[in-house]
Amino acid sequence: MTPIVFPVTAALLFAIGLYGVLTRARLIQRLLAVNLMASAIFLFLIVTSTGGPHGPDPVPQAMVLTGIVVALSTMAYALVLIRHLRVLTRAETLESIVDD
Amino acid sequence: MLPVFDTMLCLGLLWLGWGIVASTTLFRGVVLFMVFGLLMAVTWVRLSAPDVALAEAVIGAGIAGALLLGACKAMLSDPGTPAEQGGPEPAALPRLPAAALSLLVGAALAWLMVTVRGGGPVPEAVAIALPTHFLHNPVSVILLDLRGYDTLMETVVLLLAFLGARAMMRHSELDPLFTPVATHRHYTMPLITLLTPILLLLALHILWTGGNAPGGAFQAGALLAALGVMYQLTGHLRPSRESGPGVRALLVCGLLVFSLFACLGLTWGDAPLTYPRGAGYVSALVVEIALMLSIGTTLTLLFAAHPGLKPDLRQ
Amino acid sequence: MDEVLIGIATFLLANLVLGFLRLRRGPAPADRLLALLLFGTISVAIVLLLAHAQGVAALSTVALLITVLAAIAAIAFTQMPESIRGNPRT
Amino acid sequence: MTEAIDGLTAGSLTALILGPLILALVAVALPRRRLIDSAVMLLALLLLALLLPLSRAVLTHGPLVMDLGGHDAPIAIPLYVDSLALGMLWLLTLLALAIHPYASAWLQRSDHPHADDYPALWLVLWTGLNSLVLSGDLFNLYVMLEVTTLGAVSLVMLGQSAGAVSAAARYLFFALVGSVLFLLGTALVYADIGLLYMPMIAVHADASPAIVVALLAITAGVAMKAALFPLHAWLPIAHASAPTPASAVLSAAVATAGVYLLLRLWLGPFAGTWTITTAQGIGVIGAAGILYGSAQALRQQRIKVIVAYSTVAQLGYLLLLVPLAQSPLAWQGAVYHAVTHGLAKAGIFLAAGNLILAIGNDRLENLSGADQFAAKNLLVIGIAGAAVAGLPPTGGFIAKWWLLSAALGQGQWWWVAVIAVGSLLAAAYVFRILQYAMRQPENRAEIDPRVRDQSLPYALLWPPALLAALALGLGFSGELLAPFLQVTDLSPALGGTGR
Amino acid sequence: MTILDWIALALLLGGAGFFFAGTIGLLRFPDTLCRLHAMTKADNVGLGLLCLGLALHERTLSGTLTLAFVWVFALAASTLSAFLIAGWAEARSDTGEGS
Repeated sequence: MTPIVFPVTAALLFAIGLYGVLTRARLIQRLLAVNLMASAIFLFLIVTSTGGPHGPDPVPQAMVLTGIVVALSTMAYALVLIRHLRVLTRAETLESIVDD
Repeated sequence: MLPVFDTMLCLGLLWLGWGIVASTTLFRGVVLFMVFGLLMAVTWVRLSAPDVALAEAVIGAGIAGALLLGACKAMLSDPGTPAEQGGPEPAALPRLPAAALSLLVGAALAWLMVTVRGGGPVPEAVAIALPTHFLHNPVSVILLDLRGYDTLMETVVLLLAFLGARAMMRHSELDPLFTPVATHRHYTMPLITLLTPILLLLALHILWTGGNAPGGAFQAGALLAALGVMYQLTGHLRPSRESGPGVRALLVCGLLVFSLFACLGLTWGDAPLTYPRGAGYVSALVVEIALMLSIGTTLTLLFAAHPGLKPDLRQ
Repeated sequence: MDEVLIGIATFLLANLVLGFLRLRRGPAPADRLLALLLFGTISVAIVLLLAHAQGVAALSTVALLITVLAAIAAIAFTQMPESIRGNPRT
Repeated sequence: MTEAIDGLTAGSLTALILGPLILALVAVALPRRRLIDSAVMLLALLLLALLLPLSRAVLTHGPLVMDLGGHDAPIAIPLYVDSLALGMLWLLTLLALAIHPYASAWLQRSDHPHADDYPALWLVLWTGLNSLVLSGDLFNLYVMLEVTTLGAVSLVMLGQSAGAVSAAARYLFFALVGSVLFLLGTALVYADIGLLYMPMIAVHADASPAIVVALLAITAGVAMKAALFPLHAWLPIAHASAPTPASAVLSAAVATAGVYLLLRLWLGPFAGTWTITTAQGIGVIGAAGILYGSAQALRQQRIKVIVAYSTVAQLGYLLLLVPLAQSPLAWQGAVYHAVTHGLAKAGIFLAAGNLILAIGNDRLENLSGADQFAAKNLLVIGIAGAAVAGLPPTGGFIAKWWLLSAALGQGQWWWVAVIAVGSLLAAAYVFRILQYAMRQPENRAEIDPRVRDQSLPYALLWPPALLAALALGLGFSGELLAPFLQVTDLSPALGGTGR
Repeated sequence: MTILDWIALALLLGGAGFFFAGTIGLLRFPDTLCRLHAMTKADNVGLGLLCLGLALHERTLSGTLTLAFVWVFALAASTLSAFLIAGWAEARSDTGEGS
């Protein structure tokens, strides 16, 4: 039903996000990379919800909506934590405060 | 024509994804992430997931972007540690092994995601349960009834994010994210007057039709929060260190109503979260209204990065 | 007619992807934001076209939301500090 | 819904989850500390009372499943209680009973600026832990993991210092990646077999590629959150820099819940995917964690860091259940270990917190003479430490004895060596603390006379004593409790382990 | 195809043309303010024509209203945004010349 290009994109986006998490030290960018990974999974879930013998399956859509709320909450929380850390240590990466 | 569209869409997503991860400056990464949100909304529309598209439109285009731009601003207004000034970003992990690992994971996942079997007991059971349900929007059936517990707990995550953030804000000298320029008020005022009724109406519309058409408490609440964010950006609401009883009541009312409703399930059913027979639609609506108010308040306060807000009505 | 709508949507998407070049080049932060705004409008157009092609009215609401919230990014952007330009870490 | 669920059971399960949540909402809306503190105590006592009939019901009917919302499997979200979950619930409720009053007194005494934030955060975390333990739905577990993560990170962050906040950030980023991996696993399972209902996944899951990768992703994700041995990097510093009551919650409840979740998933829905080699591999990881954590604990100079490394080590014992899962004795031992270790570890942290209040920091060399002015707290550390090390007559001894017997019974003698060495090392690091405390101080005048035991409020003294007494008392009730510890219908599914 | 269809098609194609012009302007014009000028003009007219074209096919009142609202808000938002960005860029002489 759904073209094969969407699940492949989901997998590649996940890989790109993983690369970002592993290589970016700057916390905000690492956060963006984590969100990219989450979006990739959301894309995969929605792709699996289309088609099927019983019509569109609403369960993955509901899961994605829940996931979006959770991802937004954790992102907002993480941004405050990053700013708090910045005020305390003036650092924006964990690597630069390892040695204190 | 559709395959061309799909391919272009996917290439765009991948290009943006790479740009977000590889961008050398914070601001560029954030702007790319906002564009990524827009393109994701288009993708959800293309894949016929209107509920998700609505949520992504409000979050991607509105709240997440403003949050990230704010954090970006906070980072820029501080010169950073001596080691970071001017110097390159310290490396987390060497690039080569990370790239090899990611490629491997990507290839394996691509193969898996294309070959998964699909179907199964849940889709079948849901397809049978949907037609007789008192709500007509399939996604709302899942979110409010079949998996209502998830929705309850996702709201707990949102509240907890605020409680944790509030603990940090209370005793840290975090400046308000945005200090509106006074001269701009002149220009933003008409926009606010225009947008306030429209956004309120839209939020109510999305909530009201949520039972039977795409939309629901979260989308409506996020829309209210977008309005709150706009009020803060234009200086009509200012962060405050104290939260009044009204704000606190709004914060908890959604979860309180939902959890009390969940307990009541024990009286008219065998398990918590059961809907009363015959009054399902009304109960769902009451829960949704309360959730919308709480979600809107919590997201607005999370953006403010302060425990409370106070109106500023100077012209 | 649906095929035509999707064709036009594809053309607009091509415009959007073309616009990525400006996003990449900048050079000023304002340029990137301009590109973002253009993408917002193009996305709205694409969503409207797809909504009509698929015949799902609710999808038009998505377009409405994107439009209504477009100003947030611009207002937030104009409060960025001076140092956003010429700072290697921007 | 099974016949075994009567009104009382349904009410108890609801109260376990919604009780702390509603109280948390009240705490947010009406921040009156006194009121909330007494309400928490009442709630903990009420839940303890409700756990008694619930344990009885589990003993008589076997594992209970309650489907929420009046729907049936597979679309409902189930709550699932067996002996493993029951052990965790008892542990969490007892911890709530002991730690909350301590925390409230501790925050007040140290004039902590976050005293107003703590109760609501702890109550939401408690909700999250109870739901995590009870949940029988894969996606719901993802949401609950986020609740516990945000709650736990916030508690670390309450430590305030730059070190605490950077430890919190490190923890958060580990956990964020962990959640994404867990979500990936969940999505793969749903896409492959269309199920999230865990008791049914156990029946439907085969060793298809998607399921195996899902298991790997979920394992990696939870292991990052639970700080299992090779992924433990964030734990010692986070647990050591959190405020003392929070350290106790993190080590005794949050970390244990993470490993509990892994066991629940491995031996439940994914039981069919195990082979002898992979099960032994998990055991080896556990053993490595035991040895590494204990060795690190022996080298540290700060009490809280020692205790935190000890947590890394003791969690390893729980993993030994995987290779030994066919023996009921191993189940008994694992549940007993989780409970005893949790109680004893919390007791040590709280008593250590009292020492820190007395001497101002937690460096070992400053402990000299503590036997003079903090004898009660040292006694608590001694008893609870003996329970952690597994010395008789404590509950830790019974737990390790059962694990040993299970290993011997299945001819897997190599785990016997690991358990024995781990216990010896644990005894060594506990006695190292006591040894420092019994040294004569070089300069007696340095010790502030105001900080003697007597000057500490009662609320700071009884919780660690209660926890240590419970850990000790469990040593005498092994036979009595044994029948409660074996109720699980997952062990038959473990035929796979023997292949 | 009725005559209405042809008119709608012409409007849609015209709209797409304006979008294209806007994109080219964004890519080719020499500095930020010129690009701003090209972009806002083009995409608002483009969106307007597109909405008009789609409205011709709309059967329901609410659908037509939605289209009208989309265009009106796009105009309002882009006017304000363009003004603010131009002010920001000018105040910092951040006109991104070249490239």
